[in-house]
Amino acid sequence: MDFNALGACFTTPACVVTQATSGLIVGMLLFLVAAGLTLIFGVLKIVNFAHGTFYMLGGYVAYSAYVATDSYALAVLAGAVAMALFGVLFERVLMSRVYGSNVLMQLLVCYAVVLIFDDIVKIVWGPEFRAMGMPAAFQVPPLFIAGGVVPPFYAVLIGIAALIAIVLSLGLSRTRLGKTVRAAAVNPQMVSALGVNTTVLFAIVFAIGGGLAGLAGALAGPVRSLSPGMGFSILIEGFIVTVIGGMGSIAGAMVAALIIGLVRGFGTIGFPGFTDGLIYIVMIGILVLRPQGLFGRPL
Amino acid sequence: MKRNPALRDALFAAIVLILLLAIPMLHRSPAFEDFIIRLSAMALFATSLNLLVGTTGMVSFGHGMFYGFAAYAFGLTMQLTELSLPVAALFAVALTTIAALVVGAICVRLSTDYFAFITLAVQMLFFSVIVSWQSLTGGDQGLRGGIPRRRIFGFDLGSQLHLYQFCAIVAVLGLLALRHVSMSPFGNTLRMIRDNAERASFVGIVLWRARLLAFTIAGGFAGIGGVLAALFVSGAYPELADWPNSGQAIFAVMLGGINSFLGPVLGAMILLALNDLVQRFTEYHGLVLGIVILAFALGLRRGVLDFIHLVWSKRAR
Amino acid sequence: MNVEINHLTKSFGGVRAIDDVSLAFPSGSLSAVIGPNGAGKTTFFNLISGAFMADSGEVLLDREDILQLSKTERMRRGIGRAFQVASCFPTMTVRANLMAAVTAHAGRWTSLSHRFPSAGMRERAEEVMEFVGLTDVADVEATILSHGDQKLLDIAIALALEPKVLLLDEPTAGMGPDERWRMIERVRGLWERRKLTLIFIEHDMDIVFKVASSIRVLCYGKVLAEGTPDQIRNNQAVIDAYLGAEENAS
Amino acid sequence: MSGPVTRRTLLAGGTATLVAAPWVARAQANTLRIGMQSILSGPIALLGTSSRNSLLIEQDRINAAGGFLGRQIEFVFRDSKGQPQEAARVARELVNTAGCELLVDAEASSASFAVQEVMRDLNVACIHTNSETSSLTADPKIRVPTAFRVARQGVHDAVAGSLYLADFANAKKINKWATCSPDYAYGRDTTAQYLQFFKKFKPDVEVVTEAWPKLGQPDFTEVITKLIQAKPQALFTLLYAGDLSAFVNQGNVYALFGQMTVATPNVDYPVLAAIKNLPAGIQSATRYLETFPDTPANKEWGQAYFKRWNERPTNWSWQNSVAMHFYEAAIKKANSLDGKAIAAALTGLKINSPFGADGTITMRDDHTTIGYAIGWGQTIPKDPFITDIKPADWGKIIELETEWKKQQNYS
Repeated sequence: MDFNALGACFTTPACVVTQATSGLIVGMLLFLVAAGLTLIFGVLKIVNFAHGTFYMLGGYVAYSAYVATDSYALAVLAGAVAMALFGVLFERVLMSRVYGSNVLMQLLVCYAVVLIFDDIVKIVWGPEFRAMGMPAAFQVPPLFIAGGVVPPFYAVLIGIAALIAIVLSLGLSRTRLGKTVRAAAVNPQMVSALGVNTTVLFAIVFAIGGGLAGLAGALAGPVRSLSPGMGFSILIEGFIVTVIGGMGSIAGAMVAALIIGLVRGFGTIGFPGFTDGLIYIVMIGILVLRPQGLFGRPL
Repeated sequence: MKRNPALRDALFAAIVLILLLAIPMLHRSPAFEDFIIRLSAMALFATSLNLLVGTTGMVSFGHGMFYGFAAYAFGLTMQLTELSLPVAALFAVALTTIAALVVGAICVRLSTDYFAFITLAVQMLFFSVIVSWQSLTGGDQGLRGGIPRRRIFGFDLGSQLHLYQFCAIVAVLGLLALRHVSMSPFGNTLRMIRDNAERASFVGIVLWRARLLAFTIAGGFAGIGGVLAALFVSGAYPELADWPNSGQAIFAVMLGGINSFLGPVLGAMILLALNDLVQRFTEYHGLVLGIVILAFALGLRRGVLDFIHLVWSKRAR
Repeated sequence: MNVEINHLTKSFGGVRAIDDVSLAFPSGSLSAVIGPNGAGKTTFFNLISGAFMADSGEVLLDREDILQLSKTERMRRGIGRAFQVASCFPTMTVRANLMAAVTAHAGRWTSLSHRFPSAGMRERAEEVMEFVGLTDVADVEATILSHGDQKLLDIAIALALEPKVLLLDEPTAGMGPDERWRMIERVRGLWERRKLTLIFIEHDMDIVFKVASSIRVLCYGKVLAEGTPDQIRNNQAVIDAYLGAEENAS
Repeated sequence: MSGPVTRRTLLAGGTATLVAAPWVARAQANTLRIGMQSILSGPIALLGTSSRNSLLIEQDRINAAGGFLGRQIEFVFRDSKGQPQEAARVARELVNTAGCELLVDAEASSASFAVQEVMRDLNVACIHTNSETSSLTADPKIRVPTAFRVARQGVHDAVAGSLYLADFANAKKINKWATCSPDYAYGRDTTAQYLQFFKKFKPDVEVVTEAWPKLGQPDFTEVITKLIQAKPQALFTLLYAGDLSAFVNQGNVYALFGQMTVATPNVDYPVLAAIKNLPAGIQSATRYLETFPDTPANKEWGQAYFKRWNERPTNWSWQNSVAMHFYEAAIKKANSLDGKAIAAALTGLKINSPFGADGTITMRDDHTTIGYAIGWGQTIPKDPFITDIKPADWGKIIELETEWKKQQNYS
């Protein structure tokens, strides 16, 4: 533990800006993953243990699209759309068969999917890591704000993620579909009694969740190495965010993702080598004091 | 007249044990012996988890922490002290049981999904402590230098045969003890809680106390498995306490059947054998394992032994 | 045992489900609690048995206030209950259900020392089973029992705990006319033999007026009336409440 | 009604086969099976597969030359995923179940220690090909009679690198350094060794910050910004493979490499190729280079590898190749496959090798190799990627290694 360094960091604007941006970028990408996870849980009461796979596949699809078209925008779009479709397929073909059964049965199905797709990625893209490389448009020097470093690429990523967060929350509160989704999260029987086609609704929710995870994977493509099994650590962090924020709450996911991001950003200065442990302590504390999470409804 | 079921279980255990001990006398096969050694650790691990999952209806995602905890406690005791092996093993298991009591006291008050998550979180915290506390645990690479195998009563656990015999005896006795727990009035109490917690509390059962006791017992027995695992690899590694390992136990329980006492043992057997076998033919063992798991989950919709029971009882009727 | 309730109040999110209810049930009485849907009858039971904690008031059991005690403690003092939807342990046989209840009642529920409960406990379970007439299905899993038998099992579990006060939430719910009468005869027989303070919730007025020795009427969380069957039958407020409730429903 | 019954029968049959199979299949025929275990999945699988590639080339070459003791050889490959516990299990399985008579342990350090413990109980020769952590063979308590190491060794690299970097730092007047290495045995130990020697050669050096990312960590942003905060003049990193590539890509976003000089011993060909915008002027060791040592034999080996696999070899490739050269020579000398006999033959064995600094590599009696090529130079973004290579001085390396061993109470 190094409280001196942490204290010194908090008193210098440069350090605060730099670490806060790095916390934001980690947090925002995490939010995209966790938002889908929490949405799916909210509506279907299913914990999607295969969510990391969407993230991984999104990254790989984007990689291939980028290699083929040389356009980052197209690559990101391809990653997101492909994963939205994959989400629907996953829901229809597999998950719909285990609705209402033991949560462990659902876990088993998801785990099988994780195993299968880790190997499919190995077969299609090879076991080696892949790197997309930075698109030419972003190969520019970083900005300096108050002496802190803010890379333009990350600023754009944060912007995109924030935009999506806004669209998502507006969509949920203003549109008919969004209202149905929220109603379904509170009372599924009521929604089907009102004549909403839950089959379609569930598929849509999985499409949104999968699309968001795929988008996160694609957005991260230029800076993170792609490798089979990379969805795993993201899944765990996504879980932590979902639980801290409250299962089913999009706003909670946003707040929790930012908390995790900032704990990482500043924890690396104050508690080098133990940032992971720090995050688990936060999670345990929240679960003990407020099991439903920051924004969750009590079960 | 019905025979005494307790006696019947003991008899069954004795026969299995005698068979296991007889096999190496007739034919030495290191591969078979390795398999049984690993199975003994895994079977105790999975069956103890099932005391929570199947019997009590508490889904723990963090059971591996006790498996790993015991492995480290045992390995460190052996490396740092001159205690003899059985004493060190008992000490490690006792320590693990206490750890389970403490963790349980935090966790058991939470309901279903949240219980699963908090156990996961506590396990991950424990895992990162192991990895960070390099001076004690050796960090990522585990306890270096091996676990000394001091001889006990002419028993030398460095010898594969003796290790095999030791593991077989410990596993069979451990499973018998777990069977006893599951058939005791307390076992019945746990089933009541699983079936109908509200009603259980209305017949005078203090839910959290029963759950905590179950959690502690399960942790202790997972610890016995952890000690065997540490002996097999002659060390302790963070992976023993990591969540994929907890996942393995859950899959063993699910594959074998949560409502049959021997289900998790069968599940562990299937999982180990599948892993070994598939690895031999393809490096894409995840693909094969995944497809097999899917077939189980979507085809049988329950563990193998549970499925057999179901078919059996349908036929009987 | 004598049960006395004073000024009992419970709100859910600003709605007063039980509003200043004071009632007394003398030791050894057989009383019915009636009232239109949503009157707060089940909530009333939940407050007495400790499933919910009341906001204020008193629940006196032979003059001892048990309001602060947990449901388990209250059960130990002699309050037993059966539920509107039969509540038992579905994957266990009838015998195992009762053995479990007897063992728990004997305080042996954490016992690991012996594999099977003592002969004395076994006898208790058999006795209760016989008493409610479930001996024929002793080895059947609870989940495949008929609806009526499940209700009986629920009551039998409560009886295994040797209650002094027994709360039955609609013992005849979901049964056909013949079955109802058989059930209620059993309940009455139970009361006669055990000398319990028995309180039951019931919708079927024929049953209520025939069986209960006294009746309490709840409406919107308040006591609307109490008295003998004859007094209640002729109470204008009760008649209005029931007619009003039916109008609302249709 | 026949549905469930057939399914059950099938299942029972299947289970029986599964349970019986592991000990049914022992090695058949006369083929000599050699077990190889490595990381074949995950972010650094690249190195594991490059080890396997190299061994497959060796398998063909050795079989064409008549095999070992007249028996054709066949590799049995296993993926341990780099997990110590799985590695220990796999090592036992390779010998006990798959019937392998020789082992090539191509694990990274953490798993190699686990394999080492297994070797203690089995009388089978084993060569660790990739673990660079010195204590594996240097510490007599950990050393195992039948297990050897054919790989770079941390302490050798540390001496060579520190000497080079001390000269470089003196010339450029750089004394504020930062380190960023993976948080496990290899990263921790080797960083400590580098620093120890570095400070010996350049006493005024100051380490302003240390960062320890996890192996396979997806996001290095927090680490990178931490480094930027500390404002070092130079950064020393032991990250490798996918982690190094991600680190460089994410570092580029922050223009990290404009703010500090970078030194790393771990740049392999595929990493060089995968990093799209490789910064020029990184001080780098030669992991494997076709141009170093600049001999026909080395070039030929590198190009043969490229021809067969359509990618270039890594540091792990040559190490595994050398392991097979050592086995070949030792088995011929011992005329036996017995672990102890091979061990006796290997000890002190000197072979000709394209990867030797002077054309030979020697297996020292402490079970580790010396005399392999080590050099440092600086990167350029295109072939041959590293230029101005200065070879290390083996005399100096051994002198300082001996001193270090004494300090550690190893001898």
